Amino acid sequence: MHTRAPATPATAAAGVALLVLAGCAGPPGDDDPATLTIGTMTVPQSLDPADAMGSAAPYFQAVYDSLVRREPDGTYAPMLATEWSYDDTLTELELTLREDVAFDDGTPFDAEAVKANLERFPEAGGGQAHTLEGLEGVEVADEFRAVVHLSQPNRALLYYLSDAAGFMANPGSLGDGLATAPDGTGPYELDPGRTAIGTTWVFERKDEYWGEPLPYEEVAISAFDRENALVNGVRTGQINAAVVQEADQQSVVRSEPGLESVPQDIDYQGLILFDRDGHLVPELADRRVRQAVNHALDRPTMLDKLVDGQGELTDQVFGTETAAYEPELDSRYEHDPERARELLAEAGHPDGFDLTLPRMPEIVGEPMATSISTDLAEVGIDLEWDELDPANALRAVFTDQAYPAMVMNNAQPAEDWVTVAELVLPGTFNFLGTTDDTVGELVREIQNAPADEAAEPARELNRHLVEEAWFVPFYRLTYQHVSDGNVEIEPQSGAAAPSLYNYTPAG
Amino acid sequence: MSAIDTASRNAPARRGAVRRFAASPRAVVSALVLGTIVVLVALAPVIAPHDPNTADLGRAFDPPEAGHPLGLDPAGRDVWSRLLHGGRFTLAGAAVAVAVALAAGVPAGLAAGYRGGWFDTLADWWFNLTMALPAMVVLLASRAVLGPTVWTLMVILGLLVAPSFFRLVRSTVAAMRGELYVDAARVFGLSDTRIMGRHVLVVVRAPIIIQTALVAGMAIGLQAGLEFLGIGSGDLPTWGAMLNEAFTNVHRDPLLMLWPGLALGLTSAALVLLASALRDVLEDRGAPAATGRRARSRATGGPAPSVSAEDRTALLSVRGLTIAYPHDDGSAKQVVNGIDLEVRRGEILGLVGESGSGKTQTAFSVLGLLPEGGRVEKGSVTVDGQQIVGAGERTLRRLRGSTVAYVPQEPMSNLDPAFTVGDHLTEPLRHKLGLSRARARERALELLRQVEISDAERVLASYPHQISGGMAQRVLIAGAVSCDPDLLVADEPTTALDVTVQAEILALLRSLRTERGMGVLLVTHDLGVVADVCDRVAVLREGRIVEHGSAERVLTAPEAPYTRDLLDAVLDNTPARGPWRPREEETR
Amino acid sequence: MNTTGEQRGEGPGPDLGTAHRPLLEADALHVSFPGRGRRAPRKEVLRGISLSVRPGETVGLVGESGSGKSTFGRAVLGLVPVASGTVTFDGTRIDNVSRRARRALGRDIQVVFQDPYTSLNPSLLIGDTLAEPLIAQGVPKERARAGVGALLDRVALPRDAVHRLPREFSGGQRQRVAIARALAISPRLIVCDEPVSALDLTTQRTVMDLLLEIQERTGVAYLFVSHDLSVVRALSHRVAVLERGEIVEEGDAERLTRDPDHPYTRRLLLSAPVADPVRQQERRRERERQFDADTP
Amino acid sequence: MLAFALRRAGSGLTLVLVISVLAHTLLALPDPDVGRQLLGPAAPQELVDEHNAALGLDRPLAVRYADWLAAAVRFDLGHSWFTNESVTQSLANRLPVTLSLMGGVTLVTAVVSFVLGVWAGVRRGAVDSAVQAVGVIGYALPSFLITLIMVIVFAVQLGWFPAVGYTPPGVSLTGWLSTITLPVLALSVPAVAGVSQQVRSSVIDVLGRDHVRTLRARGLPFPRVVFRHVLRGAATPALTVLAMQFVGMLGGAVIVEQIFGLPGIGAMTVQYTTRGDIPVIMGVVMVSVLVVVVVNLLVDVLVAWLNPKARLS
Repeated sequence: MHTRAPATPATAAAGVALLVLAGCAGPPGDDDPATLTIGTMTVPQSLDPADAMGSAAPYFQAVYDSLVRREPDGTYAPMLATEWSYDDTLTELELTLREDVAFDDGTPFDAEAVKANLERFPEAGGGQAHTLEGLEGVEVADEFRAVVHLSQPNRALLYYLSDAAGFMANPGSLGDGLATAPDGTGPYELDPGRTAIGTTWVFERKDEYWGEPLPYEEVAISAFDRENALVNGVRTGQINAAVVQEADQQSVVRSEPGLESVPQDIDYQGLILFDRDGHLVPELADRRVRQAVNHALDRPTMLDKLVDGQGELTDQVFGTETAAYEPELDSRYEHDPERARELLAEAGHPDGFDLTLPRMPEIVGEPMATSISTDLAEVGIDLEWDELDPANALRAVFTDQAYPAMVMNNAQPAEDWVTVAELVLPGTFNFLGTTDDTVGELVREIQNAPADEAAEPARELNRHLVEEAWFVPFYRLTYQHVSDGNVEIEPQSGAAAPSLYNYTPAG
Repeated sequence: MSAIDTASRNAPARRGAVRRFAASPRAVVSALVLGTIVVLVALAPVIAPHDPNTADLGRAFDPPEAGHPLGLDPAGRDVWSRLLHGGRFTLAGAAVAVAVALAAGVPAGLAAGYRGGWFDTLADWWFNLTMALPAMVVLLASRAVLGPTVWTLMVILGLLVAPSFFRLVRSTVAAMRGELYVDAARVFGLSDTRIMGRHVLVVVRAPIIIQTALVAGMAIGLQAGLEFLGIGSGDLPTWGAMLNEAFTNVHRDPLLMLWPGLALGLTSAALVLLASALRDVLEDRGAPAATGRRARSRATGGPAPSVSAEDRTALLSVRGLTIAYPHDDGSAKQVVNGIDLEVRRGEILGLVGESGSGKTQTAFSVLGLLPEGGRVEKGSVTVDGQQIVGAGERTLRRLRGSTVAYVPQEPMSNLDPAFTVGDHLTEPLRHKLGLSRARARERALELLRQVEISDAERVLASYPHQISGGMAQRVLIAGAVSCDPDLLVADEPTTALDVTVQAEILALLRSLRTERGMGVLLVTHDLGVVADVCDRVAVLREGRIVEHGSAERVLTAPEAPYTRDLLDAVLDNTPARGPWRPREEETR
Repeated sequence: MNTTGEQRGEGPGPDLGTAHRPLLEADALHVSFPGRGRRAPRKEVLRGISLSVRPGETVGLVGESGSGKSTFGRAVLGLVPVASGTVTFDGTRIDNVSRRARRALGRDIQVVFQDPYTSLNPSLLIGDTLAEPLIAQGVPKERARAGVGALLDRVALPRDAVHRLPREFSGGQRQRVAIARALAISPRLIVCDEPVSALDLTTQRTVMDLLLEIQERTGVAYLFVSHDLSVVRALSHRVAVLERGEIVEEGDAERLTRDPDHPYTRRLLLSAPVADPVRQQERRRERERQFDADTP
Repeated sequence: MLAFALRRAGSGLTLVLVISVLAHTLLALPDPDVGRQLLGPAAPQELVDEHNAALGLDRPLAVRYADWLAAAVRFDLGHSWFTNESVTQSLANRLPVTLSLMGGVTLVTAVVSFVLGVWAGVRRGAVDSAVQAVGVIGYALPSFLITLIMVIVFAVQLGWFPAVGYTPPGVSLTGWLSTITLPVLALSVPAVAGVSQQVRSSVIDVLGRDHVRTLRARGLPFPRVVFRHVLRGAATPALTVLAMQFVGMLGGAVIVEQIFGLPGIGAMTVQYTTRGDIPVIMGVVMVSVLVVVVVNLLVDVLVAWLNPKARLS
């Protein structure tokens, strides 16, 4: 017949809704005490150790073990390696390995595995490959003893072996699908059925683990695009733990009664002056000009207003846990526009100069940009910001080297040499290769000194860098490790993301 | 001639668009708000107390105070000044989006709608493509190519919303391409471009203005959304950027969100209100003075007139009926003015008049179905002894179909195009008479045969657009008599039909009257029709009955001068024009 | 002498011959429309119509809906494409000519449509509507505007109508505007497509009188398309009856309506009721007698 | 009818193809330095170049597109340059989330808009004004503000719904409902504002048509006439607007999915596009275009079904 029921689009829409039945796994139960759900804004490029980054450590720590374990306070403890020792030249590190560890397929973890992993790491082209620069090879001394040969001393080698470079994957799987099917000796294994790469990773406890099992049967890591959503998730108990960086979200977290939060000073924020030799901006070659910039900024107000006072003022790039740290250097450059103008005048630029800096809105918000340009204008420096897309910013700054300086957030690991390697040695953040005799000498001294004698030259270097005003640090930022009250979090020295081992059930 | 009736009813509302605009509170308020915002923003450099970019970080988040009426923002800038200056970029951005959308959509829509053909196909395809593009990806990618400024984003946005203008203009123009005045313009020798400029643009102007207001509002909202996603204006202080900045500090200073939020909300609300007010003003769709609800309650609320014994004997009895359409200003236009009518069983009464005489209104009032805004002011209408005026919907529903039925003028528009003839016929049968599906179908076939449709089975399965006008009128008559009514109200039932079909329909009415003893109220302007079928006739002029009597008497010996005028105008006896002769001698 | 010819001052001088030559001549005209649906065959609307209109003559074209009578008018106006056959105006082929040539024809051929509500642009002032044909033919704007007043006089509308919109006028008044518009540039032929069908009886009469009067005065020829034989009869010198795209009968109005040859003409004639109950009853009987056999 | 649907599907396919070319070109234009972004500032330039070469970025655009297309027709959309996820897999994971959202919004919008629109169109008067006011407010408030307010009130303060996350219906139907309720409501507000106005004006338009009066004159109850006939007549323009809202929703989903931490298609748009993760974005573009094409097709078929006359063309 031709009679039809009255049609509304509602019926059609219902059809569409019902189509949606298949689906991926979401984050597992939130209030289940056996499950730890970590919220994060960091997504790993892959789960292949070659692509590992410190900020994504928990993802890797779930499925891989590192050779050396870095304790929350930054000291090193045995993990897959039970003992280690340097030779006198500091170019040979002998590692003694555990003998009771095997990969899932039965392959034993041994010196061959260490050799395979370590020798692959610098070659595999990951973002941290440079940390094993100077690796000449790994010698298999016997089944469970490996000797790492370096071309020159690397004072941070142990740090790196507790970090990205230290994750040991099954040598049989290297280069073969580790990205999405990790194969390590870690306490958990990835549950591919409930994992949706890019949003949720679910790790299940392994039945057999060589070490002390971690307290959670299941660990889920959920990635977020916005800290606001992340914090809301913690507030409603769907996320057990997270790191909160934005000032406003921190104040939410602090004021919310049910939440536990642990503050930690981690990154420092500041200008890195790349062009200390004056290639782009000749004025910057003069130390007095760089000092003037340091004096020009009103750091206390910036700290108070831009990050709601959540941080500590500093004028040095070394972290508080490093040997190089000198408390009095934190107040070397007072806010003193008068002095800044004098210094500029002494340097022959009484009328100031022009400066163009890159601005990535995620790091330099409008208020910061305005306040810095206002402060610099005060002393005659005319600052312009170029707004850069994140996709192109790194190329513009590091490949094209188009800017004399840049505002960055940098981690402050407890290991002095990490800071030296990244900020002082020619390369990464010193791509224009600035140096001077003092720096060269001190670096050599630190590199070759026995462990207990490296502190003094490091402090010396720190003082020299502050005096030469290589950098314009603003403050160390305080982050809040927040939990919904069911988890206790122990911050990890020098890293924003606590190690996976640092989470325990509360109470 | 209901079209003309409607037109003349609307005729008193002869007011210019400007005056209608001024009379609409919605329009005035929204225009005022918008105007104030635009003026404030345009004067920003003059009235803003501070430079929008001068920052004093130390005073960031300071509350309102003298000199800083809305306080200071997270960078220590004056919020009020930023709001004023920011409005410039926000509104200018929206203007850019609208301008681009207009420039891209309107000419293409004009050309596609007017010329059709390959250009239409191509343009339509292209704009469909634009609409299918994921806007966010396009915006992001273009931003990466062209740089992070609000202008780029708004240009791209304009291109993305251009299809809405294109479609609007194209469909409006395509619809008017068939209009006679466009044909006329072509006959006069107007070129296509001039036709577009003169006729087409004038017609699409109103919808474009409305759409412009909506798109402007949307662009402003979208700007804010993009800022929220971190893809914004660069360093320009747009309202969206301010809102987003306030959002990132909402816990520290919630009040900061209020001002840009208010500015955005007010502007968007004013734009959408203006659009809807403009629609009413420009498209002349203003609600009638009395809205339906009030009109209905008035029509049903009054005390029902009593029914006299005399009224009970007649099938239809109209006494002193006055129908009026109230105006905005409280006065009312009376379209029917105290008329009396009577139809007995088996009798056909012709109600004759010219357009605007009120004959169709009378017919509607018999059905209790006056158009919106109209109401019975005085008098009574009884059908089979039941009072129609003031009767409740339930009573009317019972009477309609089974006691009084209706045959409309224009057969096509009176059938629901979405339903088959069968649906139209069986629905009342099943609903009113409670017949089963099969019985109703049988009865429907029977009815179609009764109205002399030979291939009833096929017609039953047809949709209205698949049958001819004459056929449709037969279907409507079949539907009207399906529940065996006593009175048939036929409103110009043959006017839209060819004369040969008209003769058949009239014959059908006549036989229904004879066979079923039905009474018919036949509304018509055609005296020939009256002569053909009516027993009695009432002549209506400007809402009053000027003459009433047997058809034969009124048509052969009219008493009222107006009836005589009407009869004089009939061409039946006008001599045919003589043969043509060349007219060389008639030099002027 | 041909008044319109003299107005233009064209040609070598008055020539008795030109007056007898048909002004408009259609020969074996075919028009077809694409069928509904993709592969549907084209629908033939006109199947070989031959018809002529002489200067100053009114030719009525009668038929029912779907007979093709309006299509013929539109084909003459160039609003629908001609499939085959020719249309000649004043000796020149005008079927399927270029847009430019067609525009020039606006000077000679004009139109009045049926529906006075849709044939005037509702958004244009009457004055602009009336000036349009003048402007289209290249008359300067000021001159065009000045001529509008006289046009309104000719159709007996008040001069202040210039500044008003169509919706402020009744149907009959609008049709006067449409006629005035058609007259604006003194055409030689006006195609009238049911110009009085939508009007009230009394209005219809006055508009018809106006059309007659104008013809008397200017010698314009009408192609008068209508479904109403009584209207056609009163206005036309000659009448052609159209059925399904073909002319079934043609002849002088008087003869054709008094003594039609073709049964279709007869049926049309008898189907139209007359306003006299007695006579109408007779006609009805007559119709029933003649046509009951072939009633569907 | 089938031929009609097939023809529309064919033109939809062409559309998809052309858009894929456009999108591929547009995305490649900014030429984001993927290697540098991936490896960070510390990586030496050779490594970056090597990495870019490994991704095929050193080859001509046309070749890259051809490769992409050749794989795409086998439903292999490649792997993300930044997270290594299989694009096909990732879309398969995320599409249900976004479709849940959009399906829900469509349902809510259709139901609420039709109820409000019919109510306003039939009753007019105060009801009409109220419904129009709702439309203005829904339209005027930036949608992300509505969303943020909803999260704070209904999730954080009242705790009625989870603030973030998504539970697939396969895992828990109630969980699914509770995770999508707020996002659906948030997205529905502007959609209802638009569609209800259209329903209202179409209802008023259809109510004024002759056949409605004739149906009432047959003695059919007014509600029956409204629901059987008026609604059907008013549905066509309303459906068109609803379809347009649906397309616009893909944009709205970007914001809402971010705020609710929903792992849908929208949430990935901004980040992956700004990074220049062409394989993923191509996948997103293709999926959203396909969704649009399918929705338009559905609407065309629905309109044809509602309106027998439209079946002819």
